[in-house]
Amino acid sequence: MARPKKVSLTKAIEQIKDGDMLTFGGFTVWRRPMAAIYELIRQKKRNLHLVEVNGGTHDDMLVGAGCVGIWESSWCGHELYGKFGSNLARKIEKGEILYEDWAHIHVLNRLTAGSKGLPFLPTYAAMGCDMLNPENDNLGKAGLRDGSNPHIGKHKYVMYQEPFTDSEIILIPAANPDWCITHVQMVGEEGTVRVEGLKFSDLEVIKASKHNIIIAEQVVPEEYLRREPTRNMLPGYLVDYIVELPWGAHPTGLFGVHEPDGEFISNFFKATRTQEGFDQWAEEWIFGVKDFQEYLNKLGINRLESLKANPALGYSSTMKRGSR
Amino acid sequence: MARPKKVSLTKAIEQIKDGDMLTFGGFTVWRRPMAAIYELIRQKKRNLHLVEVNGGTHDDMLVGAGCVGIWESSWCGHELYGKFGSNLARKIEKGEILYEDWAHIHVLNRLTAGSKGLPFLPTYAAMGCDMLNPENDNLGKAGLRDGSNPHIGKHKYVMYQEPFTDSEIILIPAANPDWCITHVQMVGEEGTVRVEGLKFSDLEVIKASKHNIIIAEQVVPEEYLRREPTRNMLPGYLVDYIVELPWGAHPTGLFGVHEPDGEFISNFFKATRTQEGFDQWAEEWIFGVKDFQEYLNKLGINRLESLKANPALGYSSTMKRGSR
Amino acid sequence: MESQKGYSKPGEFKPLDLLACAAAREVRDGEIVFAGTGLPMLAIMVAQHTQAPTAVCIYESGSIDGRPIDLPTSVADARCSYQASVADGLTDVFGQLQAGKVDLAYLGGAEVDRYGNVNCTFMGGPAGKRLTGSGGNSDIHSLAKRSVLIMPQLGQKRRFVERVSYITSPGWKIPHWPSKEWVPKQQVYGPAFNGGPAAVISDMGVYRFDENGEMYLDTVHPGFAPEDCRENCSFDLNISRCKGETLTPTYVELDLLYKVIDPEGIIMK
Amino acid sequence: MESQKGYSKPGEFKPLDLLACAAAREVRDGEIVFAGTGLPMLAIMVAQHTQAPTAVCIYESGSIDGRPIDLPTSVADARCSYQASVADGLTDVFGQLQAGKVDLAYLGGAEVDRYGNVNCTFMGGPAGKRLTGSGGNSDIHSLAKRSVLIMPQLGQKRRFVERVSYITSPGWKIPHWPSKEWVPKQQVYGPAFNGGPAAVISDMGVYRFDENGEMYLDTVHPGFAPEDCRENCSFDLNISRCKGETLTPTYVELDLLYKVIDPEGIIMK
Repeated sequence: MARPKKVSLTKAIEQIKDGDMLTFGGFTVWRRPMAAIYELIRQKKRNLHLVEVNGGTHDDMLVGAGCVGIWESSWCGHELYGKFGSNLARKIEKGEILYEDWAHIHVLNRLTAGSKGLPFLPTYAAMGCDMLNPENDNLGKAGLRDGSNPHIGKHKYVMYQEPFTDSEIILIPAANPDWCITHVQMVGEEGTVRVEGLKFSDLEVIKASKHNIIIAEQVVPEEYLRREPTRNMLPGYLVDYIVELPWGAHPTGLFGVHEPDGEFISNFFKATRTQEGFDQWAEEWIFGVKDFQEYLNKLGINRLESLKANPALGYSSTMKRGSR
Repeated sequence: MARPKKVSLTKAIEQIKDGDMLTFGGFTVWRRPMAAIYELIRQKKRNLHLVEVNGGTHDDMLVGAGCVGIWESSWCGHELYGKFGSNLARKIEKGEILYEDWAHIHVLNRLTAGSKGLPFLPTYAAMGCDMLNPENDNLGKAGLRDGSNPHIGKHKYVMYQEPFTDSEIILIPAANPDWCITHVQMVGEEGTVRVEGLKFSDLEVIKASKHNIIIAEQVVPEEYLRREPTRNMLPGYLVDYIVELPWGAHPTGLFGVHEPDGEFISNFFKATRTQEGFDQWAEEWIFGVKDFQEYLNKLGINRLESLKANPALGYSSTMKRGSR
Repeated sequence: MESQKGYSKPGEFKPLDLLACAAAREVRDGEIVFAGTGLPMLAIMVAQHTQAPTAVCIYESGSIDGRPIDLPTSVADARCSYQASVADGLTDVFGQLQAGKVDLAYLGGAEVDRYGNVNCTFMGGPAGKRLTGSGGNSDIHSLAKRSVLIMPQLGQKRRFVERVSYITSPGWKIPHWPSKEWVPKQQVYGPAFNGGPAAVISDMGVYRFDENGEMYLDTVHPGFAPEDCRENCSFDLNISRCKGETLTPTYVELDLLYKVIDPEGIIMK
Repeated sequence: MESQKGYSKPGEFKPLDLLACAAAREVRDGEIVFAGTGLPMLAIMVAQHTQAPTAVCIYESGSIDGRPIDLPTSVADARCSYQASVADGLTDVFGQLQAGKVDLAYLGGAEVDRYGNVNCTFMGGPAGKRLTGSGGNSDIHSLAKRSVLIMPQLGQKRRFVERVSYITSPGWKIPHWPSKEWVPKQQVYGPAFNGGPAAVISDMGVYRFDENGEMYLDTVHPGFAPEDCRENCSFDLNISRCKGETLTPTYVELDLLYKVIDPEGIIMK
């Protein structure tokens, strides 16, 4: 195993090829690697295959920019900042993207199985629901279950009469993405990763992936993290590339560091009601800036400062949130 | 859900019935609920069915005292303090106990499946090995796979030709013990459990069990543990009984608190070479003392003090360990 | 206190207030509750402040039994984890769900049908209008002992339908794949069956499910007649079992909603 | 330094020293190594101090890449977790093992056979003398890319047998249940096949496995002839491929063993 390489964001994202299968750490609008999303769009990646426990602003952005060929997940939206992923909805409605709907446990099973070297994991979730309706096996209907794509298996799922309690149970096939990109609070010089706050499904999606890019708010001395190994999530040998990039999760939130930028996401959602709206938005916020540093500069210190978490609470105690 | 009850060790152990299926937190000679083991023996429990990720001094003690009817695990020994579990070995050799041998992953699968409400989990571990030899299905050979015992399933395991990659894989049935007893460093007044150091397979074995007894070095204010919820292992609603009992893991070790008492375990191992030897040992250390407090008193403050961990290291820096 | 028993009068509360309070009353003390973003959060918090002080709230992001001092705006909000018992992740909480540990779940949806099947994926089926997709909705409806659906209804009868156009989450009767035969949920789930939809709470009434798993009107909100509920429904709703009016929010509950739980006016604007 | 290249001479080292150093030399730099209690711990630590500074050690209790400053006496010893990268539990590390992340494993056993099958459950089969059982031995042998078995041999030919009396851990040829037909490991494990036994290191020699998965003598320890190895073996050991003597411990390695890694004399008494 080679120690992880510390590289620029541009360099890290250059490793990802058109057609690769990707997943991301985080949950809905929390701890998403947004700087990497912008860079994927800037580098005009095409035909990406997303397999996500759940999507969020990041998924919808990649879809809007035309980077995604296949979307597989349980959800895409912006929490209270936008009702659903408009870009994804539009492309699904127009038949411009391939997709598979799953329940949360299904995708979690896919990636957990992948993380453990297993071909499948069982679950009882969502039996009798339409994501398991054979008519909704969209990749199958598109003729993609013929073995030509290593990321698309023979079966969306298999119903199994298990021999122990004679119950019917669903077997969900493993997924092993080519890449997982995860934003975290801290990474050590040798790659030990620490996540503060909820871990969501990071452990599973990272371990399932063949290559990992960790984008950290801060690179810290390895020894510091190793004083408390029970608080760390991953050893360095599971990490390929380390990128140090403060605020790299904006506009999503980062526990203990900053809130999601609700206004920013809300404006994004409003813009995405049409493709033209998204294109204009992308022109301003992605293509109109040279890199993530210029993006931060455009946001300005005062906007970012207003999102900062109160260290005693883990979230902002000053941000205005409601009508009162 | 009722909040966990704080009770005496005697009261907690009285809830366990003859014939119940039991498992324990910890690993080999670390963080085992030894005070509970002594009390189980003192209360003369009979025909217990142990299902253990791995055994250790505690398993061998229960077996020696005649408490165990069925032993299912991957291992029984005392690490460097004793080559194997002599009581268990003797009873197996004499045919005085029923047992099933498993690999580590097998038993881990059994309890992980149980913890997730699944009937089985798959693995590739130990294919072609003798614990999977149909001739070594000891519970089956004893006629116990007839459905009369709710803890003994129809099949020890099932070989399955899975439909995704056409590999042969082993399906291991779930186990849901009646009780899990776990020793931990801290529990909150409302039952939030914190384990310092390695968690081993505690999370899985505890969640798989219908009832849980948590024995804690210290009961602490709930609010203290809730300041850092990412460091906690379990919410209180999974706990039935809380017992506060410092040193309750002796002679096994407790991370950050005390070392295993190697000399004590080694003497136990030597005593167990014969049943008479064990009986004498038990007379002195279990039946010869009224309760765990009297046991600690018999050990004496200086012996216990010598095992104490250095807080900077998590283990003793003064204990003599080797020949130099 | 005397004031705790005081129910507010029509005009003293908004439809949203009644929705939140009616939902809150579904919780029994000591229950393990799985809640989603928005109104469900308010409902479990009201319940914890009133009849269910030891109820525990789990969020699907992984936080368990948080004691937020500020209202969270998503299930992964740092506010959910404040003074939580455990803050881990999805494998933990969905595992507990599947193991039957969850007594009650609060969820939303875009469409519900006679049998409590829920749609939050496509209005009008896969050729129709795309929504968010399942999220945890399907898992939670599949595996919780009781689930409560919170949905707007007034003037939106297309949300209460004979048969949802896409089953995101299972109700009491569902198709058995691959045969498509409609059978009771218990038949499909077998030994994994834990329960199903217990109530649908709208801005017009509280609905429950009968012995056949069919929805009926249980109580009607003040200001509406049972017939109004039926008219705001696309199927032939059973209103014969309606036992009267839904209890209005108490003054204590209103105080909790506006002054204690959501003083910032995030949802209770 | 010149002294680092200096190999000790017979009489300057004990059999245990050679065993530890020969084992240590199996590690390649950067490898992920799964080690058990005792000699395997010494071996991986010697390797990390010499040719494999970036090798990572995993213990089955859950500690990953610890940097112990005092020799652990069990895989769950608090010393294993000192300055570790991660200290979690069995689900983590056995999951990584099954996912093919482990390059090399060090294990012990009571009995080994021609094909590298290992027994640590029963000497003489289920009617014989009971030992500890598998522990992680079976999982690790099943799923690591290479495994190295460390075993005493001199005067104990019953430990090197034609066929172990109980297969705790799989070698290169194993039975296919339920048919009992003996087939190559790869055939049983299919797509999950990662590798198998790479070497057996005893107090007499270093053994490896040929194209047919059969054990042969690779190097003989100084002081023994290849024929001695064969005589301390219950089966007809192939000694025709022996390429010479096992390299003795270097002075640097001896220094490491006695002064740096085990100065307390726990194993290196």
